[in-house]
Amino acid sequence: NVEKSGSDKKEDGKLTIGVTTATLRHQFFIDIDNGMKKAAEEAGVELLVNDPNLDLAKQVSSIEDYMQKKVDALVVLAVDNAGVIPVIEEAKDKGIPIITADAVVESESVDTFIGTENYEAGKQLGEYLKNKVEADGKEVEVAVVTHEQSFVQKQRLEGLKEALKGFDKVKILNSQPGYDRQKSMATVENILQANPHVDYIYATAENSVLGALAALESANNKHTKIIGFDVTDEAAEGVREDYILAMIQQQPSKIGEESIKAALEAINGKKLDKNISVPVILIDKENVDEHFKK
Amino acid sequence: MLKNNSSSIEMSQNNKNINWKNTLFVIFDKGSTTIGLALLFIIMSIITTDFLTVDNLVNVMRQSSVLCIMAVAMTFIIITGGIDLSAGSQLAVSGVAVSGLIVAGVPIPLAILLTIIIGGLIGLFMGTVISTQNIPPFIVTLAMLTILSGIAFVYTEGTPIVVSDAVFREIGRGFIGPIPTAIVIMIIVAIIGHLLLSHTRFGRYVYTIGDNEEAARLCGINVKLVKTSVYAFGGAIMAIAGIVLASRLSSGSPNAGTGSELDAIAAVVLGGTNLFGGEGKISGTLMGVAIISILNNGLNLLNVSSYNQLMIKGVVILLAVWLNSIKARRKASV
Amino acid sequence: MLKNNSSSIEMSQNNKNINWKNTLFVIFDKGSTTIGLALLFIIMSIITTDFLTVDNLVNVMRQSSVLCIMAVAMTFIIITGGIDLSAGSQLAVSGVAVSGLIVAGVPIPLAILLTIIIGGLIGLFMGTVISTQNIPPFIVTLAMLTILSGIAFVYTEGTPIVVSDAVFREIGRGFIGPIPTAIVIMIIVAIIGHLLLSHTRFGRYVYTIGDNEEAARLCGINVKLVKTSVYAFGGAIMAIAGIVLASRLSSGSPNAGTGSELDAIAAVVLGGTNLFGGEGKISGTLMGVAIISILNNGLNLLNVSSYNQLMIKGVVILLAVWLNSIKARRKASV
Amino acid sequence: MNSPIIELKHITKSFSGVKALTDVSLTVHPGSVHALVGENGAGKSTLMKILTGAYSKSSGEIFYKGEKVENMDPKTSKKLGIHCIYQELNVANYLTVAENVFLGSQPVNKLGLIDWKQMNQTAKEIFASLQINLDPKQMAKDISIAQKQMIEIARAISQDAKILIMDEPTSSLSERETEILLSLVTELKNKGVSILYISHRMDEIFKVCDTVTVLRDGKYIKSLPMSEVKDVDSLVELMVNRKMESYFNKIEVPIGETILDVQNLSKTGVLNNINFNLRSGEILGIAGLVGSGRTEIAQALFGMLKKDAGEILIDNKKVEIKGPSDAIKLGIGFVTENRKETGLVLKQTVRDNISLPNLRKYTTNLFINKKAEKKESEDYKKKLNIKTRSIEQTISTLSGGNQQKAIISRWMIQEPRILILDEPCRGVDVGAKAEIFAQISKLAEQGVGIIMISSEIAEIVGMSDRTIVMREGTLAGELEKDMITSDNILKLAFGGGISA
Ligand SMILES: Nc1ncnc2c1ncn2[C@@H]1O[C@H](COP(=O)(O)OP(=O)(O)OP(=O)(O)O)[C@@H](O)[C@H]1O
Ligand SMILES: Nc1ncnc2c1ncn2[C@@H]1O[C@H](COP(=O)(O)OP(=O)(O)OP(=O)(O)O)[C@@H](O)[C@H]1O
Ligand SMILES: O[C@@H]1[C@H](O)[C@H](O)CO[C@H]1O
Ligand SMILES: [Mg+2]
Ligand SMILES: [Mg+2]
Repeated sequence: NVEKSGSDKKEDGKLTIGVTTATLRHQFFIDIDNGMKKAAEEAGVELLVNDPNLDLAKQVSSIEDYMQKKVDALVVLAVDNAGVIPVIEEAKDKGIPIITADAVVESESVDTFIGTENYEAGKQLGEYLKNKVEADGKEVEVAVVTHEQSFVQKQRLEGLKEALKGFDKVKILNSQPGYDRQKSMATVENILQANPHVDYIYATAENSVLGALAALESANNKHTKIIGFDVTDEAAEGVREDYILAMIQQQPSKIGEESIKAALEAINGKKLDKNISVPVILIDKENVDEHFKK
Repeated sequence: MLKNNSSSIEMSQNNKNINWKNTLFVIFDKGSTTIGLALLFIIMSIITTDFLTVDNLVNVMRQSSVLCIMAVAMTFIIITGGIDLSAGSQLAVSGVAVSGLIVAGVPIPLAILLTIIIGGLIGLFMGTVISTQNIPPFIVTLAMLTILSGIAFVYTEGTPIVVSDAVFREIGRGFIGPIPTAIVIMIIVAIIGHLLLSHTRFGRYVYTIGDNEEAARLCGINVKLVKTSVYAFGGAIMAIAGIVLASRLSSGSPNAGTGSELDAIAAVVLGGTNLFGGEGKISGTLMGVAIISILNNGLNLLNVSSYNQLMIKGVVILLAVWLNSIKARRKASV
Repeated sequence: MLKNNSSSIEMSQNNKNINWKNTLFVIFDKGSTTIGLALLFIIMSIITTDFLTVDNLVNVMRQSSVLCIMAVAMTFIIITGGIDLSAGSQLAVSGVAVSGLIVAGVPIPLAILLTIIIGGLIGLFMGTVISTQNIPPFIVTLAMLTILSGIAFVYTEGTPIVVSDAVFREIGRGFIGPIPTAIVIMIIVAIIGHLLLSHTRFGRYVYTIGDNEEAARLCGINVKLVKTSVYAFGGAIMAIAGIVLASRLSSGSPNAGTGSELDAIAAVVLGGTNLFGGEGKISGTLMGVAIISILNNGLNLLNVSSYNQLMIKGVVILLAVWLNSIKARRKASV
Repeated sequence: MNSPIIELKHITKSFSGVKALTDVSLTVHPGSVHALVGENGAGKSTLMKILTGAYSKSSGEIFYKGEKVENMDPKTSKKLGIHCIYQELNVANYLTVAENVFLGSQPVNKLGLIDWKQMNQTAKEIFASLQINLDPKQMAKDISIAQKQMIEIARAISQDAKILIMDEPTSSLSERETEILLSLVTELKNKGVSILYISHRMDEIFKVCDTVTVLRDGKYIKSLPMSEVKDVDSLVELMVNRKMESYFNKIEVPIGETILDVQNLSKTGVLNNINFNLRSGEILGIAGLVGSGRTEIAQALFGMLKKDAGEILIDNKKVEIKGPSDAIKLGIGFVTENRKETGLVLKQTVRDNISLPNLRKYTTNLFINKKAEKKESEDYKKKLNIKTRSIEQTISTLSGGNQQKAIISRWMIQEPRILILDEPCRGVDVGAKAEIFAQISKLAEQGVGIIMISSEIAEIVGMSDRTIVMREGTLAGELEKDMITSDNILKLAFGGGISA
């Protein structure tokens, strides 16, 4: 039976790429997904997408299921940078090329990584803040709303801290938890209670930014500014209205397109670079209209 | 009864002691975690100056409004011996619905009304399945958790629906006089919940069913109807919570509310409601909500780092309940 | 009981029919969702050629091993009338522990043994609090959910501990003969669970406590000891699940296992165990696990899109239980 | 004669294919007290549940004042004025006593809110009329089973019922409450209420009933005016279909050493300085009114009630009994008065319920030897004539009396040295009672010391070698064998002296 379904595939000659994403409940990953779909359609390959919704065990299972389906290549947006390694290696041993995207996975079996260098992007945002503070000439406090359980978000935080290392005009407070909007909003409201004059809030992902934005809007607070990651239309509006100072915009749909292209090249036996970085854009009031329509 | 006993024993010994002791008993008897809440409040007031300010207390209350509204509905459901695991998804659906309707041009009051009706219908459906098909509420609402979430995601394609309407924002962010609108809504819901539960026949039927369903049936109570109504009422209230949340966030997101059912259940159980049904009070639930909200607020105010917050939260909740359980045992052994 | 009846009625009419009907009855009587599971299996086999292959069935079983081991422990806990919301965090803690120990150079068998002991001690602690302090299991284990998760994060600082040891990997990914090791472990745990629950005094006491705790006490059963043992035993089994998971992932991650407690509880309840205690079977739980695992596998094989999976999963679970509830009602009305 | 208010015609009811009632008919006239008698499992409760709509019938017809009622359910029957005090009490433990009285029809004010004041007041009045002392605001979980029974009675009165069904209303009541209840029955009858009265206590039937219907094995046997019933024996003969030799199979056995000695046992507000002893082979009766502290003595002996003072000696050695498991280890067995709450494990089988405290006995190696377990359960099923299709049946489907027999077997198998029986024959029919008493006698013969608490004075008189009588937590007196008479017990229980 297995043999037969394998030969079926050869007959219709269509290639299959199996994708296991991290979650499809965030705009960022939805955008990656759209990029992948677009590229797959253009190339005429069949795209299978699985959404474990941040559950590591489910992600591992989905890769195992893809092996059952004998996909021609795998694209992995790892939920956890270590836990997927054994199953990836198993797949690689069966001759399936492995493309990772968004989150780096340290393994010999990975053909390439496509995505943002989050540590670097965090550093870039840190440099921006440093310049701003130097220009203002005042000491500032930065509160952090993040999901420390996320590897990527931790890198963003570490990058920012690295850029501000030894710069004594910035004091960074302990990280406070915020992943979804509701929780992030409450966290920021509470931070403002303890520290009404806090100067910046560093929100390390899409929904913590939007939660922080809701809190500032709701409090009519124009003193505190947000810096963060992942611009959406709502966030762009926040930049225009001066609630947000600056944000890193990744190029999710580009990440998606590049992943599929890389997968195809790997299927065709091409040797890939270990790292295909997709550049980020730093968005502030200056350039926001360029990238986001009003 | 026992309380009376012990106080009447005191009576003969020392007359001054009694009133004080009696008063304490009354306060500490309301919910299951009164002592815990009181201690938490006192400790927070001492260790951080930011806690005990009018501003911050209003802030905590406003933050807790969504949870509180949910927890009121959950109290009814749990007292019947049921549970609603889909509450979080109901929040998402109603947030998405009200936002979608407003964006589509439906006038705000009508959009709100329609959303509450949708919520009621969702509850009606669940209640009917639970009471007529004899399927455990846990399974029905667990299935609805994913179904409703799926509906919210399919409807929005995963992208939140932004509502820029200033009037709509007032619900979650505005004020009525000096009091935030969300708090006013929460108080109204809590009062209605309390009156319904403790002072109407319907409410007493809710207890009876949770305590002894057979006795309820034999006394001529229409058990199926009451159960179904509880879920339908619950659905309408969950929709109100969803609307307040959407207004606070100025958008209807299919992610909003996810997982909050566990907080709501925790608040209810912390408040002394028996998870097996038959026992519980809205006043207890309010205390449970307060504990959870003050804890979150306090940990933020104290700038405790995120991993440590996890541990501290657990320990505090455990201690809060434990303190009351000591009291309960001391009472029982009097 | 009914089975005998109805078959004896048939008996007089047609002798050939009986055996067939009897067999069906036996199969359909085992768990609460047998019909649902059977239908699910048949439908999956028809609509996708990838499903009914030896390879894929082994694959599904291996995937379900962690959930299954958890669910066996959860069955005991739920039958006593308890619940364990911290199961997912226990998985994280034991995964992190076993990985940490191995990386620190502890020999693998010892590391595994120590981890199981740690798991047992965690369970012992919870069981003691629950049974001696009279705090609802829901609250105790909810608090432990965040405490244990916090511990796992603080211990690892949020970074998974990678175990490169090939021998350790064998547990979750290796084979004993043609059968994956994880499946062998799962089967052993299920058999031990079944024997303990259905064929020993301890198991009987578990049921009795869940049904009528006072009657149990009056029959001389040490209720506190049995309850505490159930949680301690449960903790040890959860640790085994955590070890298998860590081996499958070749790493101990503080994120691993999060949220899986709900799947485990769902499997147990789907399998016909009464969430209020006193009733349930390991065989039913296995069926619940099978439904959840086959559903996940099948939807992946069919490449159903993410949001639709949510809806379909919910609907299938509801239908599976509903089919059985119809049967149950038909039985009752004979 | 006036036309019937209720007619049940050709009622058949089966559970899972097994018939509990076969073609039973019954006619009830207004203003009469109609007795329904039969052995345990004869179908009395089932028939009444069909009348109230608690069960749906398999076939047959129900007529109310000559009009056929199609779909009877609890709501409809309530509307028709049919009210039932069920055998298994229906009390919501976490509601107040007053609310339980008005369960399902709590009084409300103009705003539709519960009128607590009126409810408590009315409850208080009803309690006063029943001469019972109950606080309406108390939680129902804190009261005794006898008090719960009184709540049910109060509920029935508050309903203004036209037809009142009483399914063993006196099974947990003592003499005084029973008297009150019986006079209430007569009073209601005089007001034109029809009463269906079920009891295993034959004297009550003769005292208040006008007509009697006998059921046997789910079948209608006979209806006749009480005036045509010769005596108890002839009625019992109709029920059991044989001649009863004797009701109390007491065997006189030599009484041995003192095995239990209770000294100065006290518990504030409940027990006051109680002293008594028990010898091997002896049956010690404990009599007294409801609430007099009889159950508490048993509870203290079994480690369920922490005593404030006093000592317990077994074989002249002081023992510390901290809980039931200590008591069991010392060879004490205890059949509680409230089988549903403290005895039965309802979701389990008859076999499970019988073997529960005896599992150690069947455990070989690690596992339970199910064969041995089954065999012994089967034996007791036969010995006590437990009516069940199979010992693998869920115990909740057995009739009340048969459940009681299963609980008693549980402790007989244990072979205790001291067996405490609190209302052992609650709900047990006359035939089975005789069997149980025979077994108790046999145990005494083997040297077991037996403490028997009973509210039925006849049982105390018929069975005990010695009797202590409790009054308001104190030991009012002790009666040696030849002094145990109904009169003496009552005098002591009510606080009078006795003439030697
Ligand atoms: N829910 C049920 N399921 C199955 N069998 C039942 C059920 N209820 C009653 N029965 C059976 O019906 C028969 C009649 O029971 P019923 O309770 O009417 O007896 P009864 O005359 O009231 O006896 P008792 O004097 O012991 O109360 C019994 O054999 C009993 O086992
Ligand atoms: N749970 C309880 N808490 C406090 N007091 C109680 C409790 N249960 C009973 N009592 C009190 O203890 C006393 C005796 O109780 P109980 O009625 O059980 O005695 P009894 O003599 O065994 O009567 P019977 O066996 O006829 O019901 C009563 O005054 C009663 O109010
Ligand atoms: O890795 C992801 C993405 O980079 C995005 O920012 C959303 O949240 C993070 O967890
Ligand atoms: Mg009966
Ligand atoms: Mg008593």
